[in-house]
Amino acid sequence: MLGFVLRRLGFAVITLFAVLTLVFFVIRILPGDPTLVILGDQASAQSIALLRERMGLDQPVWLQYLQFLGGALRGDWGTSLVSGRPVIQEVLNVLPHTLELTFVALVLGVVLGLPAGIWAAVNRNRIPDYVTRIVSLLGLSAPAFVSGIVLLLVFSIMLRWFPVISGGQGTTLLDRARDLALPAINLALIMAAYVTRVTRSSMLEVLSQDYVRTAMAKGAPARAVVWRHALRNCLIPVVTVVGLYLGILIGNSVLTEIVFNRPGLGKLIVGALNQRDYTMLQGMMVIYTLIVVLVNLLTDLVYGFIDPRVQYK
Amino acid sequence: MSPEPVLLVEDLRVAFGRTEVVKGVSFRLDAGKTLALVGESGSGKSVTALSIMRLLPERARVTGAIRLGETDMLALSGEALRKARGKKAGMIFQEPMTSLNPVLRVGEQVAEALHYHTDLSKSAARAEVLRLFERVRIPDAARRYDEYPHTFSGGMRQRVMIAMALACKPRLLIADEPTTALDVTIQAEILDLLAELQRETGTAVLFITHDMGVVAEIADDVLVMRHGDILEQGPVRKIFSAPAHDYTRDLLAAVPRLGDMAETDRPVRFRPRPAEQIPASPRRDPAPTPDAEPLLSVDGLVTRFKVRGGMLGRHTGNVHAVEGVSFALRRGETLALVGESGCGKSTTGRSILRLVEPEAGAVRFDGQDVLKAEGQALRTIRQRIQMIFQDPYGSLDPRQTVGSAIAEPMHVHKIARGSEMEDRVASLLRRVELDPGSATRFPHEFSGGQRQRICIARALALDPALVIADEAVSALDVSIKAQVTDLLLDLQDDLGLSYLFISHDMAVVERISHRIAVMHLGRIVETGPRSAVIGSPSHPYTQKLLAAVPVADPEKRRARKRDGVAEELRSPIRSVGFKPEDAVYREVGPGHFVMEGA
Amino acid sequence: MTMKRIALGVVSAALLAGTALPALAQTLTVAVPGNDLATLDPHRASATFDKNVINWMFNGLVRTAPGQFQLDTIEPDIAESWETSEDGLVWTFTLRQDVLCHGDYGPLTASDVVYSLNRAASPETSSYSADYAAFETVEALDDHTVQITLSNPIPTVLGLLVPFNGGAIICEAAGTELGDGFGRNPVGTGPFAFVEYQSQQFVRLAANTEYFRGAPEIDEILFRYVASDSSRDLAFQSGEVDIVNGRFEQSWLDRMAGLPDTTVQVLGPYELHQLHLNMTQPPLDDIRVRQAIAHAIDRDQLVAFRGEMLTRPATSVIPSGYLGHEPQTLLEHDVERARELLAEAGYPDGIDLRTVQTTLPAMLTTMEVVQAQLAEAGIRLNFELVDHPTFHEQIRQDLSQVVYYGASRLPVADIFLTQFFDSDSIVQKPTAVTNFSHCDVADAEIEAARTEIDPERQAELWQEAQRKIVEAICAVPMYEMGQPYAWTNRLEFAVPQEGSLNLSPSINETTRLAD
Amino acid sequence: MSEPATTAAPRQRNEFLLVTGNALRFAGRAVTGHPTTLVGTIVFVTIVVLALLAPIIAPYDPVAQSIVNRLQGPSWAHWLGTDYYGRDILSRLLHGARYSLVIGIASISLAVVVGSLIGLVAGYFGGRIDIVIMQAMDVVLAFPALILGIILVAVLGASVTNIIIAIAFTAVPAFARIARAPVMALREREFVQAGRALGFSDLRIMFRHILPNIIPEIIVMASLWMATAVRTEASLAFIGLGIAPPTPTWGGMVREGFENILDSYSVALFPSLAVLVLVLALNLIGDGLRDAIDPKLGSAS
Repeated sequence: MLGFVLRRLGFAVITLFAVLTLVFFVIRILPGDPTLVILGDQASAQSIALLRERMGLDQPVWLQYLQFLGGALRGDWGTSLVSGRPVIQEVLNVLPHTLELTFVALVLGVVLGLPAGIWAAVNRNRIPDYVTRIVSLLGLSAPAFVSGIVLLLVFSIMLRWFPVISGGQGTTLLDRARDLALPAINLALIMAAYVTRVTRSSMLEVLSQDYVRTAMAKGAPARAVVWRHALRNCLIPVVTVVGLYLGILIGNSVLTEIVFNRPGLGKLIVGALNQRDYTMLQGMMVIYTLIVVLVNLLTDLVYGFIDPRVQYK
Repeated sequence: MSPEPVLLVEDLRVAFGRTEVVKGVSFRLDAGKTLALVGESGSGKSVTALSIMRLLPERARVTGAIRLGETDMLALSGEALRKARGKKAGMIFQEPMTSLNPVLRVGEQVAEALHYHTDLSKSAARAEVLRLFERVRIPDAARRYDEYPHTFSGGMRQRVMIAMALACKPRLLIADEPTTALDVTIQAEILDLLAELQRETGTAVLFITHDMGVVAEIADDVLVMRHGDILEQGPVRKIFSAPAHDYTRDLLAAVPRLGDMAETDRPVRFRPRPAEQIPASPRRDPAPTPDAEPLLSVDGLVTRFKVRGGMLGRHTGNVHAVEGVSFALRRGETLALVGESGCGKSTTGRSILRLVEPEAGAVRFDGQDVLKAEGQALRTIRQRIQMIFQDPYGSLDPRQTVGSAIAEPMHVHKIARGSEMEDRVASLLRRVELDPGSATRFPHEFSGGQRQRICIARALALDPALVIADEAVSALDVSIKAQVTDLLLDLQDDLGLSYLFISHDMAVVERISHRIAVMHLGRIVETGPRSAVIGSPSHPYTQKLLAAVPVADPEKRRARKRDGVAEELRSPIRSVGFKPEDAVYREVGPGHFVMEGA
Repeated sequence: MTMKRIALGVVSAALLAGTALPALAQTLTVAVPGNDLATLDPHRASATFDKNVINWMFNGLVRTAPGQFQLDTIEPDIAESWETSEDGLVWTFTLRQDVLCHGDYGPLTASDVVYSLNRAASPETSSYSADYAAFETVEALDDHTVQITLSNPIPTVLGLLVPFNGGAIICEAAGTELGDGFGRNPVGTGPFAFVEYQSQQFVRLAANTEYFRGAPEIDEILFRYVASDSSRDLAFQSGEVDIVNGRFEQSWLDRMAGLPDTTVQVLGPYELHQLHLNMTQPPLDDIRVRQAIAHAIDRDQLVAFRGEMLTRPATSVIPSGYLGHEPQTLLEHDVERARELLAEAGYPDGIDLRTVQTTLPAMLTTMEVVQAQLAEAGIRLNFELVDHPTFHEQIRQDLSQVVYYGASRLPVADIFLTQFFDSDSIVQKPTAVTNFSHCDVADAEIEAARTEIDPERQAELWQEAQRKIVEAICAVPMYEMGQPYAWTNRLEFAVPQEGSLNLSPSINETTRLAD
Repeated sequence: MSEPATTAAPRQRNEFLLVTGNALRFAGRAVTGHPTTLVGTIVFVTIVVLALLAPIIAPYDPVAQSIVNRLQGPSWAHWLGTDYYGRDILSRLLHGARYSLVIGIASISLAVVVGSLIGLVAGYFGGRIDIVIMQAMDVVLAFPALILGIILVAVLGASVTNIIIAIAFTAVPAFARIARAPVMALREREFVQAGRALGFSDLRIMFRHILPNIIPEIIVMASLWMATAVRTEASLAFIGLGIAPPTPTWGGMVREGFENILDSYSVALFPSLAVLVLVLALNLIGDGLRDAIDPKLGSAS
């Protein structure tokens, strides 16, 4: 298994390299100039030229690329063009917020979605099935900013249960939970919708398998059939979807971060994009790629937990 | 008759929507007896079995009466029904590969049955399961208790299923085609095991099968079903000796009997060919020409598949699927390649056509080196060697009309076009005894046998010299199997085709082949004229294989020697550097060779 | 199991990330629609929301009166008094002696002021170095006297010494010690001092109890970045925010005014929004076409759209209230005349114009109305929608025939005229600034006014320049717009708030927050 | 004995008709098979018809501004109220349906074509080609879809075409994965083996035999992903990268609506409802198609 993990990480290095190269050049064909952003609209041509030189932006692109690669190999992702602080530090500043939000949303999504999907499958084409499907579709179709604002109006303004600005300053666990509640629910809605849908169809498929018939033939009660025999088998596609959409979740978090005013990777990258902070964008993309690679790896490892047939060779 | 039947079914009717699939079935089954429910696909035999356990989907309407001892199964619901399942009757299914839950430990799955119906403690249940495992002859039971199903072979899984079904000592065991998916030697072992367990416990067995050979081996009474009706029922001897119904007679006629064809070396049709169908002058000489250069010669063919593992997917071993196989096939001759699953017979067939690339050896077809051919040369060879596959459902593109499927190879090889193509498709369909009007229909509108005919027509479209038939009739019902086999023989007569007939079904092989080659673990262990190989098998494996074939005659029920512990199939996987020994053959009769050693 | 451990790790890491500051009684929370700060170095900062904070941390030698932004309100700040030579080239400032730098950086002396002004004049360290090009020398005559010598007369010296852009005074020790890090750890002398910054969340300032005008009443300012308009307003509504920077819309002002205990205020200086027409590209090289555009624009409707309280019709090509501003006669809204002019110019079927347009909502919405107005006259304005940095780059590459731009500058006619209408400033030139129209009709007047010592003659020149530019229709002025703010009535300012150069309310030692 | 000879051309058309007929019959059965699917279909068809008829039935010009009538609630004059520029929301919704449908359909079609081809090639050839292609797809997947969209729109500019390309780009890896799985299963099917045995070229097998067999599955996923496309359009608009005004799109309207929700609920409510209803309808249809296509999920279970 260690070998498997190492091999996958080996592939990850290749993927990372590809992403880095792609990102480096894509960013540089982006119109827009970081020096203009930094210096503002009254900057003289002279200051702009000076700044370009100081940032190394006046050098040929391939040279910049080599320098960037050299730095990256040494673990140096450079400093943000705009803030002048190390990219790593900027990312690490907000990473915990993103991880916290994504993780709680993920857990919430699974906790809500899995039972709902099972409930729908077991009651296929009956009222609970229709209800679950329609509710999950609401979750799927509402853009995160729509559900976010609705949540704010209901829970922060009408009910006053949660703060509008969940800035993550809470010092106690309870404060933090209060801050986290609405954004996490907002993000979890989409995850829950995906999980519900895939659980339902996977469960339906599993329930038609021979071994389920075997279980019934030996007198297993309905509960045992679903929870003991079917559940674990139906988890593989669920895990796949969770893994696949975790990336989407992180991507989606930018909208949630904006609406609930939370710090996070999403806002950081949109900010970097708006400021054409090249080095920051490069660093962010590495982080995103790493997250996706790790999530994929984790997904594969979870398969092994669920299904004894999976072997890591 | 014994006072109280174990199972009494009266006027059982099952309907899905408006379609009735079981139309008033009644029978009884007494303790210690085996009742065989026989029928082809669609006869309603499996539905009958499932309705006893109440395992049919909710929308099935079941009426009549099913009494299991005192229990009226149709009256049960909820908890009472659950308690009856597994306790009053156990069931084993056709597909051992999918009937066990892949994510639960094997032992626990059996122990579960005990958990639901007894008060045994966990450790007591485990002990009981180990005892059951020993009774169904699972070697090394204590270790295997904690393993997962995927580490078990098909035969072993079926033993686990039997242990599970019998765990709560039910008075009835329902076995729904329990050996159909198994190799013939494994089938023999399982049948023996069932018979032995039945003798020990006195369990009544309801045995669902389509195979009259198996019926002859195990049944006390037989019930023949077709289209949901009972056609005939009675003691096994009576059914076999004096079948009352035409259909039963047809079924019996279609069942090949091993050893019946000992007198001749030539293929034997199931039914004689109607005289009017025999062409006045056969196009080619129907008999193989012994002295001419063989049409196909295979020499030292080796095909291995890489096994990867470890870090960075290193190449850690090889599956020696085909290991030094040599044979020759003359024009108009049929060579049967027989063996059990995994022996390499299919890979041999595919290697010849280079659907998989062989590693070594030589294949010559009609004077050309197949393995060196490229481009147009290879295409020409592929035009003259055709292949028919096992699964008539799978080998036709479901989204292509039959006519287009038959025309496509001619189109690709630019043999015909336009109205000429039309005519050829029509004549090919007639050739395989199908209505030319079928051309505009889709595969799913045809039965399995018809589809196999379509596949044959498609193969014939390119006017081949050699047809590789890979288990071409194995998936068909017995009566259809006979018809298609006869068709293949007719085509050979008329067109002078050569067949490489790959099959595990000894009975069909016995009829269709001129010569037989027996494969085991990637090698040919014995080869020779049909009569010699079947009449005096010389290799131990051939002997074992033939001994396992069920004989469709209850009078000839053989006393098998029971060595008890089952044998797992040996693996053909070897480490990278492994050099197989060269096979040495001994000639035991004219053209009859046997491999020396293991 | 691994999953669990990772989970715990995540949670505990997140918990550690939280900061443990004791809650203060008098915290003033300000919310602005920004995403994050760029820099708090006043010599670098160009973003509005960066300047907003800088406003409360720095002093200049002089300042505009609290709550005011007009240069005629200039009063002493760090300097107690100043003298000017006859020719206006030598300025001598006497500094207060009680000014302390934030933190442990000690008292502010003349050398700090020299350092700071030189820093502002260096292109290496300042975005506003061009403004200080005429500063020949800055010398410390003694610890508390600074002398500035100019190479030539400039329109306003004091305007460059208010705490705005380069005029904000930085303590030397802090500037040299922190270097590039100064932007994230600013050290000034003002009523509030920088405490901490959390990315994308807030900047926290604490009262400078040593402030030379006395300790502020408010203990702390929390300056929050809340990008989502709705969330920001809701947070104000729920009492989580005391001052909110709003949307450039009348509806926002109306809604906020409707909330209980809320003051709504539009702060100056007003930005002038106009359409710059590229006079070198057909069909805009034809003055009749430009006149048609000017006739097609309905200033009153734009004002009605943006809001009467927030905006007022433009009167010239420079914002009103600027030193040298003179109202001009602008072409009236007259769709018929516009169509006639187009027909005369040979475009009876109308024209198609290409404009690179930013997706920034406040600008895009205006342009949607402009688009509809021009369409009435048969002028089809086709948007090339791009994000804001791309917009800024592309309008400087002459890719947009019509450039919509809103700006406010130091309120002196010269700066506005130079940057937008002097031919040296034409985009793509080495000396380029923001002359998008390629306007060169008033070069002589702008040039002459810049060094003219006689204020009356200077005013005449500026007026002449405005007249020529309006006549040539280098740009079509539309409206002037202020900064919309709402704050709770618990907030009490000692003086009325009309505006500030840094575009945020003047929160200082006199500002109070009632309980 | 001899069949009446027909020419080849009609036969081929015949087959085309047969295949199409089969597909239509299948779709018909799927649609009428379940009340929910039927509802979804009716709603979807209604939206399409309304969109087609928009120029005729819309009460107002969707881009005509009326500053004095801004942000009004529903009234007899404006059934769904007016927006920020005083434009009639109903008219904009009707016209916007055209753009949203075009964006949804075009972007997903593009993603389906490109993604399926990639998945087809990767799945059919397997081995190294598969590894390389799927790694590349992972790389694209590694970019959060929204961010990718932002970058693409920033590079290309925000026009209908470019938004379509951006949304398609973000969905390509998903469709590559969706297509690859059944291709890998089909590759092992005997009719593919049979095709190779008959000497068919790889291209012929891929396009003539495998592709038609994965199309139903892909169409199902496409109908579900259309919902994602509409949502992505709205999300891009929220970030500020919508389609150039004054073009009405539902995503853009939702975004505008939520910017002004505190001023007028109707600007946010109605466009959101419209998006919701469309997505709901598409999903109901997709679910119905999927249930009909998958025999395991079908009535036999």
